[in-house]
Amino acid sequence: MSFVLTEEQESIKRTAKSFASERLPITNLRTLRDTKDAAGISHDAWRAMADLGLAGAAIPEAFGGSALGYAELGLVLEECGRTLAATPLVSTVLLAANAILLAGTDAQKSALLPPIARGESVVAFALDEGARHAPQRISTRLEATAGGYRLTGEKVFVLDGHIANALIVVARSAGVDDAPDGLTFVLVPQGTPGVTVTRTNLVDTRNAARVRFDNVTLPASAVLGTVGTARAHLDTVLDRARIGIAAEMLGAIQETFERTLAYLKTRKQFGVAIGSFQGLKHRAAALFCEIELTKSVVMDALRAIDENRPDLAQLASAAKARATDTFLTVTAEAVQMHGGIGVTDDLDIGLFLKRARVCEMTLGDSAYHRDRYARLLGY
Amino acid sequence: MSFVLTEEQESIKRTAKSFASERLPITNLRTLRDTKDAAGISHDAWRAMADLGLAGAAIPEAFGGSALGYAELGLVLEECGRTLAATPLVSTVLLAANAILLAGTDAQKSALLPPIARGESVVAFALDEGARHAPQRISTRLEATAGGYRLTGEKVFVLDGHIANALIVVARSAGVDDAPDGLTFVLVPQGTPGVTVTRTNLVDTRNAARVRFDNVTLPASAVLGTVGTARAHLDTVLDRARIGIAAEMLGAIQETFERTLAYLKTRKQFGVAIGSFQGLKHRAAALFCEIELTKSVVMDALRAIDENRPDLAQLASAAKARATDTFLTVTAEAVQMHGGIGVTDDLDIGLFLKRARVCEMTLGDSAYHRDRYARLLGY
Amino acid sequence: MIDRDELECFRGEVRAWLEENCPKSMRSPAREDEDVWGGRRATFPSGDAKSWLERAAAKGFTAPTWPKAYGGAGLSGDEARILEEERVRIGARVPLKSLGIWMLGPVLLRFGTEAQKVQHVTGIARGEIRWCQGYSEPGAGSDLASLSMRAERDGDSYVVNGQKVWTSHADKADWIFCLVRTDAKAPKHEGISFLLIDMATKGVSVKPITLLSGASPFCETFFEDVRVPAENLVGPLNGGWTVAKALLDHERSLISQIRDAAAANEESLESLARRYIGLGAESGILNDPSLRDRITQANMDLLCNKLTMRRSSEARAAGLPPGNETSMFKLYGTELNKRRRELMVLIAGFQGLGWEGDSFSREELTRTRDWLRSRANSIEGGSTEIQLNIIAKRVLGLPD
Amino acid sequence: MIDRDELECFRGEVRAWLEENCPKSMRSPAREDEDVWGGRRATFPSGDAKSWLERAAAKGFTAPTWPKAYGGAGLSGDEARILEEERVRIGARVPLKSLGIWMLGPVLLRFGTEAQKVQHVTGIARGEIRWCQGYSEPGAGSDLASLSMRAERDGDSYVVNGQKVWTSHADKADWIFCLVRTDAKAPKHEGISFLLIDMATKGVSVKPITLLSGASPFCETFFEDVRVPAENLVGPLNGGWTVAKALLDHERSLISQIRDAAAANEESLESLARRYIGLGAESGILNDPSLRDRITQANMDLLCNKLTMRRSSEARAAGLPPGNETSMFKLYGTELNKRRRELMVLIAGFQGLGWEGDSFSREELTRTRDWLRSRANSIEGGSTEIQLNIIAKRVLGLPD
Repeated sequence: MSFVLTEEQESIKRTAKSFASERLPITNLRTLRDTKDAAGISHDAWRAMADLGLAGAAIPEAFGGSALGYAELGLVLEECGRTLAATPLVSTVLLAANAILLAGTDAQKSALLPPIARGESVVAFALDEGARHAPQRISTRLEATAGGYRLTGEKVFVLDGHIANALIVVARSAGVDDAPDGLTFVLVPQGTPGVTVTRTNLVDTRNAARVRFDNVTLPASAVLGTVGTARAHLDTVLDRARIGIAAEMLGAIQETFERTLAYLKTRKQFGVAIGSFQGLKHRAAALFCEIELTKSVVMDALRAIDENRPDLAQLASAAKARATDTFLTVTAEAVQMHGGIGVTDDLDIGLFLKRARVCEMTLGDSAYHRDRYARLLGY
Repeated sequence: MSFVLTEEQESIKRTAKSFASERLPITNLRTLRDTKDAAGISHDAWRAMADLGLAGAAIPEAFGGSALGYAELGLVLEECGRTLAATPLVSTVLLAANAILLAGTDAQKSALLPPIARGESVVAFALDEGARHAPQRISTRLEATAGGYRLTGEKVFVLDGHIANALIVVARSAGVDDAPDGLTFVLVPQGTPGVTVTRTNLVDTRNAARVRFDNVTLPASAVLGTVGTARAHLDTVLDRARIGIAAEMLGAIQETFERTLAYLKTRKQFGVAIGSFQGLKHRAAALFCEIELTKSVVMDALRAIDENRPDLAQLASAAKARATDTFLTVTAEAVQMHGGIGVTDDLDIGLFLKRARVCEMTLGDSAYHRDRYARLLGY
Repeated sequence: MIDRDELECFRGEVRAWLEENCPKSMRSPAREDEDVWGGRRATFPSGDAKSWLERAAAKGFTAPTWPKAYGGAGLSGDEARILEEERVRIGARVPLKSLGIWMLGPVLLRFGTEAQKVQHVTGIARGEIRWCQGYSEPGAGSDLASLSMRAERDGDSYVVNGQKVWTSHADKADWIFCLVRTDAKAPKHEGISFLLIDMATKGVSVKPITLLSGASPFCETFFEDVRVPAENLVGPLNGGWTVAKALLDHERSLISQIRDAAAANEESLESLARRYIGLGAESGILNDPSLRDRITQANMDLLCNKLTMRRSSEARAAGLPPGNETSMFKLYGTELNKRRRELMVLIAGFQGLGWEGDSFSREELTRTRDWLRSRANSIEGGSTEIQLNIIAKRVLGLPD
Repeated sequence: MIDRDELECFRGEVRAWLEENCPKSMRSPAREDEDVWGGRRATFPSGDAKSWLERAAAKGFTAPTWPKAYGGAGLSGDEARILEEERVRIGARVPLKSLGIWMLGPVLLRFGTEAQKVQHVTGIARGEIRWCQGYSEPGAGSDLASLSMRAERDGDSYVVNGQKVWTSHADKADWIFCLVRTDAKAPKHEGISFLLIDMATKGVSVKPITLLSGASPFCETFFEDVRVPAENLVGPLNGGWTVAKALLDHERSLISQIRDAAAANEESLESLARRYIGLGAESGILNDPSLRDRITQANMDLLCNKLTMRRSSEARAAGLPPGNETSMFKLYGTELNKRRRELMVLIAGFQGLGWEGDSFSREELTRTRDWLRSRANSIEGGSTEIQLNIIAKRVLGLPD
């Protein structure tokens, strides 16, 4: 385990950086937003990214991936975070691919993973049902029928749900609403009768949807792996995604901070650069420390996935909570330090502020993860 | 209800200020501490204070008090807070006198209150039993016997317990340990057989004791008012004392801040007064706002006692929590801004830091009062 | 005691007048799009709104404490307070919202010539002319005095060139009051003048600003060889900074008042939390201890802030010299409002993240936009950093 | 790979040497009063402690990476790390605590003359001379370079007059390394020299300082016409600031290391909380949600800080250029430690408030004193404010 990037990692970072800045700059997100683009994503750019092996970074070579590992995928996420790139990395590569990889049969892996790695398939992960992240509270029902299953319920905040070729739904096949066991991953292809997908327009232009299942009929093969065994994998799937989002946030945090520093050095008031005021200097220096700490915990958490470490859950919660808090603080300070133009839509800095709020709510806010961390430590 | 001091109040404030600075300056506390004074209090000064009518400020004239009211008593507490004066104001005037006033019979009031107002009697209030304030958790038992009662249990953090002429003990006469009802105030005179008083030396030289009751035999007349009815008065007694302590803290806060401001204006580093550094300026200005807010809530809470307002409990919790947090913040900043000499015992500033910690724990810390405030508002 | 009787008698008169003149439909809170701002191009949400303004203006009740000669009602402070209490008692809307009344009028009454008072103050009180403010510039935000829009004397006029930003409602206003540089060589505070400009003058153009929260009342306003009659100068030439500061004090207290008024009508944080998060069946307390703690802290701080504002106004009423509380209220009020809006969004969870569309209620979308809008509170009208500077210097006396 | 084999071979030798030479009684953590500091008036808690120092010093293991010629063992960085790992593995105490080893030695090896190295470095490594530091003065704290203790040349000597404060253990030290002003007219950083002074010289006197937490190792040290041989100057005349800065870097990383080491042996916050507060019978979580949240935040921040220190040391090991991390670690480490100590006191409730006496356990009293002592962490060794200045300037490149 090393915090120092290898030459290969440096090269991946450079590739990701130039790809993101050329193909997915912030202007790309603005265009998608201002043209009210129906997909909310540039499919061409995503396929090009896949061609570079970046979509399959965490997928084994046997299933068409490039098997780079999470330390490497983290670098890609970081660079995408810097440009607020609209990609299905979180929904498809972090959440869905991991659910398939951990719970699916070999046949399912062979069928579903290669198209993901090629950038051809977007698969969304439908989990939450209430107003906030609560992975233990699932009431979407999966009931056995003569020929297969029937699915009923409603999911919210399904990332990329509106463009997904398929959904992996966390459904309850047994037990009461908040029972820990009795959960199943089921695959629901796009266009299945009874499925209603409604895109939700979020404040940061992140792509998400609300999905209703009205007595949806599914074949027996729709179940990923075995019925009722999803719980064994759910935490791992979520933790990998939480760490991935933390890496994305880390990139956005650094970008926000660097832009703010540049502004502090050039904006003049009272005849001097505002960065010469000690009030602002001290706040900038304090932010620097917070960011350095964030970087360390995110890097370590990514490596913990690669090394299959037993403290993965703790690190995931520590990384998600820390990245969230730092992102919120840094963007709030960035807007304030930019003054008037900081609150205009013309400047990009506000887009990061909005993204921070949405990332906060994704897969558990800081309070959720502090609570979880404490439980993991037994108090 | 007015936040503007009347002429009479201004006069009381001036009297209290000159009394505190002449008779009970901080050097007085230092002497008591450094000589390991057995009483930890200057009885002469206390009697002189009573002669000025300040000990009986909240006691009706019928029972020998000066009946000035809490708005006025608050000013006295504030000035005593500025000099960290060692007085039995909290133990005797706020806690014990109120318990007697609210729960006692007329005969008990006539017997007990006048000596308090004259500064001749120190009465302590023995409530807490565990490691933190928990007024609902009382396991000290009061059992009826043939001729009266038997008291058994142990109390901690009894303010002025080691010098008290009598103790008012909150005892359980019925019910399990944390039942809300079944509480009784009993009067235990100094020297009663079976009572063991051990002085506890606190970090801020505040006077307190640990008191054990081993099968203490008490006459029937030891009960204040009626057995089992203490709960009706306990909250009011505690809230009055909480508000009083908040007033004491307010004085200490202002003193600490004024000393720090003076230091910022005179201490030179890098060729200029350190108060000219914007980093420190902004922090000082932020403290100023916190202090102003503290002042308002403390003043209003004191008036709420005088006016018998229904939102007393809420205001007491708001005032105690706010004064505690501001006191902690201001003293921490004061020590830091004073730099090296701020952490020496030579300078008084550290004494305020210590006092803040003890006041925090007295009658509920901020988290306790935030929880209580939320419950009172029904969430 | 006689005074008090007289005041109560006045209260009776006001009550009767309101009862008679305030249309029933005007006795409910106005939505933002129902506000009446007056002006040459005034729009009214209803006929009632129009006649309510006309009646109030005729009585001078749009600007109660201003002299009757300039369209006011000539009321004393106590009388004006009673009028306000009675208005609030029946839930009557303010007949006219106006920067002219809140900010420019008091300053013109103090610094303006007789001709300016007659021309402008009366128009303001009647709601005939709508004003906007031209202070900030792209290069002059916190350091307002470094402004560079210049006005050069040419015969009976000044010729104005430059740009202003954050001119609220400039696209709807009739006139603008501006700070302009009239002496480029003087020290920066001493070369500034206060000038009134008719927006209809040739060379004035306006461009709206989109904020994080979406469309906004703010604009950029450009001036290209705009000719302004010399009599539109308020106060002495190059003496505009004194006028400007007097006006800024009004602005600061205004911003915190508006926030408080807005907050007063809103659902409490705990009520929102009960809806979105819920109470524990057994514990009876909110199912998120961390958020509960933050909500309580915000509630307590709001209480302390309110009490402090009351304390300050009681002190002023008692004739005590005013401190520099406006800076504190601006600073603390806006920071509190930011925290509060953030908590409202947090409480709503996923439903607090909506930008548009049917997945979110109108109320939820408004809440999210209000949160974003609140981010500007600690910047506009003198940033939090500027207020901290002011407190450190003027209140605490810390050295420069 | 050969390197690695060689290192493992070295590990074996070290392991054997430790096994043979480190007395059994020295293989448990030392209480503070059992520390061995050496010096002319050295005291030892036991005979074992004395022989452990003698054996380690004879082998050069008191200062493993220093050249053998000056009392070190001449080890490479990797070898020294292995020695440290093996020492920690068997729980052996550090044979000698020494400001000379941690701070002065490295600086003398870099800036000292051959004669100085022979005389002083060797004495340090052997634990024969105990050093203290004379940097701060009453008027020169954060602004260290404004120091005024002066040294004037007189023949072969300097005559020193002035006062130092915060001279730890000055009452027990044999020598002191001082910053003195040797040119009063030069710009403040350019008139400072680095001087070694024997505390036994006539005119040196010492007065201990009592802290908030009680007695302390700190002293005030006074110099009245103290004659110091000119050869005790380290580095060039008036070039002491460069030497001083090199030494300050050592001090900063030292302070955070000491804190971390102290924290590592301590009971965890949650364990303390379980004892004093307890877990809910049904919920299984701590009975104080607010404190639980703060404890968790502190635990997470501690984790992040540890990972950051590891990241920094890995980067250095990989040969990456060092950043200015010492400032960050000093700042963050001390702030974390303050929070941690405060939480420990808070958790203990009333039992965290004791100063002395039987109502409190020894452990409780220590905890309270440690909390008070920690208040100085963010002031000593360059205050938090100074570290923020350094980061803003050197790391972020913000203008002066």
